Amino acid sequence: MKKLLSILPLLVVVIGVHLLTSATDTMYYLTQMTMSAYYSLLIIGLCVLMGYAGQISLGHAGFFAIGGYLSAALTTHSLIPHQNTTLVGLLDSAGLLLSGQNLYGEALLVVTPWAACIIAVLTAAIIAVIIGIPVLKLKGHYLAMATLGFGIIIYRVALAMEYFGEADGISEVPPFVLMSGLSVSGNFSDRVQNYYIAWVLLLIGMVLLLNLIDSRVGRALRGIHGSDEAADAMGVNTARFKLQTFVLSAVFAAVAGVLLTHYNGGIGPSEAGVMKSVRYVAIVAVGGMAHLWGALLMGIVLNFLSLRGVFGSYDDAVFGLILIVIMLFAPNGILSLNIRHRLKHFLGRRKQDKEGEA
Amino acid sequence: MALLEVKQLNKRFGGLLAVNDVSFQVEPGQIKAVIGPNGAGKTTLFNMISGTFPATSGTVSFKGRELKGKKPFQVAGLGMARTFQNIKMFSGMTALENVMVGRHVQSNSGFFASMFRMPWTWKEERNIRDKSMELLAFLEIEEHAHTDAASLAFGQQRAVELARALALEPSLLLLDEPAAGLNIYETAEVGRLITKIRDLGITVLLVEHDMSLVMDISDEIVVLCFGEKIAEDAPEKIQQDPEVIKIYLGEE
Amino acid sequence: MTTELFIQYLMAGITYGSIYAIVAIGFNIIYNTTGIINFAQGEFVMFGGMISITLLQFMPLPLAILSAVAITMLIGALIEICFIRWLKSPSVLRLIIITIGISILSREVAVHIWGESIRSLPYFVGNEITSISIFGARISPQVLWVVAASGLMVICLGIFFQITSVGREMRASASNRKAATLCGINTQNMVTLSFVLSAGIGALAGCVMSPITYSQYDMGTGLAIKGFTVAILGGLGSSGGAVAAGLLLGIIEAFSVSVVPLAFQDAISIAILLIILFVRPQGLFGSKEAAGLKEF
Amino acid sequence: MKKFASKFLMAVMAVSLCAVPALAENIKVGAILAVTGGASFLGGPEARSLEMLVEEVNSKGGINGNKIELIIKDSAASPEKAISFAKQLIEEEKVLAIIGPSTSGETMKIKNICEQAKTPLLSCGAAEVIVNPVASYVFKTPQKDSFAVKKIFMEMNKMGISKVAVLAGNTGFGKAGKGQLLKLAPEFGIEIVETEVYDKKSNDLSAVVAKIKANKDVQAVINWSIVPAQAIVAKNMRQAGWDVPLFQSHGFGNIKYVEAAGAAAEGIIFPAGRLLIADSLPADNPQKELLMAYKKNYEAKFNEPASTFGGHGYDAFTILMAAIAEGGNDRDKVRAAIEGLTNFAGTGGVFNFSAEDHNGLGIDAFQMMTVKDGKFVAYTGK
Repeated sequence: MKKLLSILPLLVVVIGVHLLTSATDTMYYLTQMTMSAYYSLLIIGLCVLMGYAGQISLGHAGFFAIGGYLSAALTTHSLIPHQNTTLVGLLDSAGLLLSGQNLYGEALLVVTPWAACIIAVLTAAIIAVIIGIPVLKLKGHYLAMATLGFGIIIYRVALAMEYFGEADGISEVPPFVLMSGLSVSGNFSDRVQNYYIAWVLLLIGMVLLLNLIDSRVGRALRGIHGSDEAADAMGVNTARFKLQTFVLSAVFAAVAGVLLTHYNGGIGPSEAGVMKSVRYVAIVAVGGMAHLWGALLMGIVLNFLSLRGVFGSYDDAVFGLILIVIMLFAPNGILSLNIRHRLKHFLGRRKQDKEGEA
Repeated sequence: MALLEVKQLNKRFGGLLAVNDVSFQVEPGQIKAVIGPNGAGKTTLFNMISGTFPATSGTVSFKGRELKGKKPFQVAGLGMARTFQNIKMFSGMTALENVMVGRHVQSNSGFFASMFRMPWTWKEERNIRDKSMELLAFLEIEEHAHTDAASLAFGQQRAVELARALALEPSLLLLDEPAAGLNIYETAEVGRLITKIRDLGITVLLVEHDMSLVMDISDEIVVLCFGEKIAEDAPEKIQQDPEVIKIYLGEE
Repeated sequence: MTTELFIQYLMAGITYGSIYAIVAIGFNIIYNTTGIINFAQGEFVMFGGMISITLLQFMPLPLAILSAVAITMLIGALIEICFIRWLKSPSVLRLIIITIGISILSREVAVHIWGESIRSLPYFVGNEITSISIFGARISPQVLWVVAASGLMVICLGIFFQITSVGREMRASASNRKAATLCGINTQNMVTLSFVLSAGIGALAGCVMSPITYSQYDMGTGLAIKGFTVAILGGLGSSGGAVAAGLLLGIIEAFSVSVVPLAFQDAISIAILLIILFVRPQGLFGSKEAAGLKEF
Repeated sequence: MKKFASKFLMAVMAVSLCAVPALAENIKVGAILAVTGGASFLGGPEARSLEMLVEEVNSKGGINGNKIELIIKDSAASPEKAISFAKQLIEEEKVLAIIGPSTSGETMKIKNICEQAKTPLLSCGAAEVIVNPVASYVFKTPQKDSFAVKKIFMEMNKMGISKVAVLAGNTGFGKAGKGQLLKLAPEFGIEIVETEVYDKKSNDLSAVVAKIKANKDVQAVINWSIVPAQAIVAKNMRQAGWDVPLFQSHGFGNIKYVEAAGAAAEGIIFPAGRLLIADSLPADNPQKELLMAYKKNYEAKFNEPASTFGGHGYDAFTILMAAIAEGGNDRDKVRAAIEGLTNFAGTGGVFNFSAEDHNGLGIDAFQMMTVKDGKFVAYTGK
């Protein structure tokens, strides 16, 4: 209950932003706010993996891409040429197929978004299990490199396969109708509802993760991070918990990938790129690793600025610089700098100086 | 029946025989100590009992069950808790949270139940908290419950670590050099706490270097030297054992 | 497969392999003295190539290469002094992230200095179409330069580490930093020196390969990943292993072209890396005992 | 330093929150180009061409007295950024039209957005799907791949080549070209006996060259890519002592690649716009004057050779300016004006737009060229 209360102010802020933008006629900010919210969903998941379970992942864009690409491919590529295969027949009789027309009047037969979404997220989870079992036995550089390698493989596969559109990616991905009257799409008219869909989802994700870290499981995870060996001696099945966290964060990434892809109406290989994974790690690091609120805040702020093109041609450079500066001077995150405290301290000293003079 | 039975245990590291054919038993309700000079194989023995690494040959049975192939977390689940020579606190967590991790095997809410705060987890969570506070009180450090564990004094960290191990509600508590790094006052204090724990009915097996502590509190002592057991008896007998005096006490 | 084709593949493999091996050796030098994997290793190669190309406008080729190597060494030293030296017992995670950050920044600096276009040094001997025939297969003479340069580097490094006192001090700091400090070795300087050496090796590689592969601001990342794969394959820290593994990976890649589509080539070499990490983290040629002492 | 870090972040936030001051009575034009990232060899010259042209137009007093305000956004070839920027430009900056993106993948992602918002889009992407099927607000300036392919095949028919190997880079350009090659080959009686796709960052292709060389049927090689690796293909082929004709795509239209390939570039045959051979065009060619001017100005200003890629940006901009001169600051009128443009000379060819053809270039936009003594010259057959 207390956790729910702590999320309330955020809900107020979310509504506040909407009202403010609508009052000042700057509703267009909501577009990037929505996109940032989806990226932040991935980031808070990664934060639990990195900050609480202590496992670095340089391949999380891979999971995002698995979610996004699969959902896009299933809901976009027409199955009409394969209409007579048993698999398609089976899907059809299960009511998972949707026939319709594209913008130019061609007949289409595609998988329904809900089914595609579930397939995509499940696939990401299964791949996370398969990859996670061996990868999470590694530590340090080896873990970093293995996850990076996984990310590169996903990127290469997306880039090499006709089914995933090679370099062009997949375009004209249809909206994801959650229920009648509520759909994830980039249409200008759906902007407000999409803003709320994204943020409510992010808030739910946040509540779930806050619950998690303040529970038996969360304490065990933090224990693993603190001392692997001691946690083991306390009866914590460290391998299983690491794996479960890895899968959980992969699911968060895949869900974000699915929804952002439907919101954007497409996905390209850049979403699977190494720089994306590095960027997510950078944001978690800036937020303070084991700091969900920090990760959320930085996820929103930095993605928002980047998506608005504030950094111009220095986008990657900014993230590189952030990584170095934070890791050199504030390895516990930007919030650990405790600006307010320092400011108070600083002002207090000034006051004292003045009094001293007097 | 003995609570713990170690039978003909061997451990070989490359060409070195670290533990050579060691056998002994721990009876319920005892405080039993394993002593020996540095490099005698005490910690190796301990790590084999708790499952950190496998024995080259020989068996360890706990409550009549053989522990072969069991991982440390599984051994812990069976009711054997341990502490570490160089205290391994969970940094970034408070003393209370450290102890709460110890309740892990006594609770069972999983990922989903925890994330969705299922109603049945509420009671469990309250239980964990109450029981952990109780233990901190039992070990007389409840005033530090909400302090970051890593910032406590060394002696206090020992107490937290003991509380954390007790939180498992073990039938056997393994203590790896509980007096390491403590001054004589703190050592005496830890000795008192260990007897207090024994009085709860928990069997204690400890490895120790500090003779004063061992002689004070143990019911029985096993002496190791170069991986071999050379004596096993009550403290007063061990003190008079000429061989022990020669190879162990004589050295000091 | 005809002999001619076989040799042709083999030579292609040796070309890639030598390049990978040099990058891997660069990783190893730093890893050995510090336990750090320098994710910015590929950028040293890039700097070497780019700087020598720029300098070529003002001086003859050998001088340009030498100066480029020297300048890159200086960059290596600066990186260590600015970003690594003063950290007090940093965690592995922190070092990984810092070196990744350095790699990104170096790339951005390069793109803003040299732009996005490709450049290259001229062929040391002959030109783009000169080739020599070996058993019916034809290769560019530059390939021999690459192979010779990597061979020479391995030999020189061997001599350096075995015979010179500085080399021995570096090895001492690598095997036990504390003990080395007690023996009066300035281990901090040894770390700086390892960055300098590895930057120099990277830069030299960047120069000799430039005529074949061209130089571009973003060439580093791909090379770093391949180089790391090779370093792991050969057993982290072992120069001989790096050469053997480099050639092996290069040859596998070259021959894989005949069976799998080229587009999957990189995915395959990364998959090899993952498999090695899972089943034999000490590398193909590393010993398990020694690996037990390292942190995986 | 810690203080510096926090100050830095605060400054960044402050910058982002300050609205860009709007200038009155200007016509805003947006551009989304891959100035950095994997496609920067396209976006870089395009962006520079646009900057140069805007300066030129404004120094002459703008279009009908209205100055042009150009907002260039660097998408780094990421579709998600292109999407975000497209929405931002359309709604927030309320631009009249958008030039770009540089790649086909990005263009396809924002095609529907521009269509929905009724904002003209002048893409610099190569793929034909951009304008086929036609979306009423979406145009593109680079020549169609299919014409380049046909041009090559026609040349091959003349030379009596019937069995070829195809190499392509793994970019959108390579992908689209490979598709057209495979599709159109039967029409010309040409058989493609080998196909390989290489990575855009490839740095040595000798193994794959050895592989296709081993196939004795191959009479010629067609390489379709836009990345530096196309120079490597040429080198590796010649080093292998293989002298079958090498055809390249119009992606070869950058003298830097010729320089990179050096002696190996000699004799490469490829179709391209006439920008590359501007000086040798007959004086009555409608493109001659503007090509010479563009080349001279660009090279003087940026100290690098002009390429056909920059030309795509040039064409998009000049087409848009011509449409603005006619339609003013009105999206619909501008759209209609573009559709009505005929006989409009650009760097890529002479554009003839219509409701059905949103590219406007015919097959004659291409001229077969070759490399001789390190320079592009018109190819006249053997």
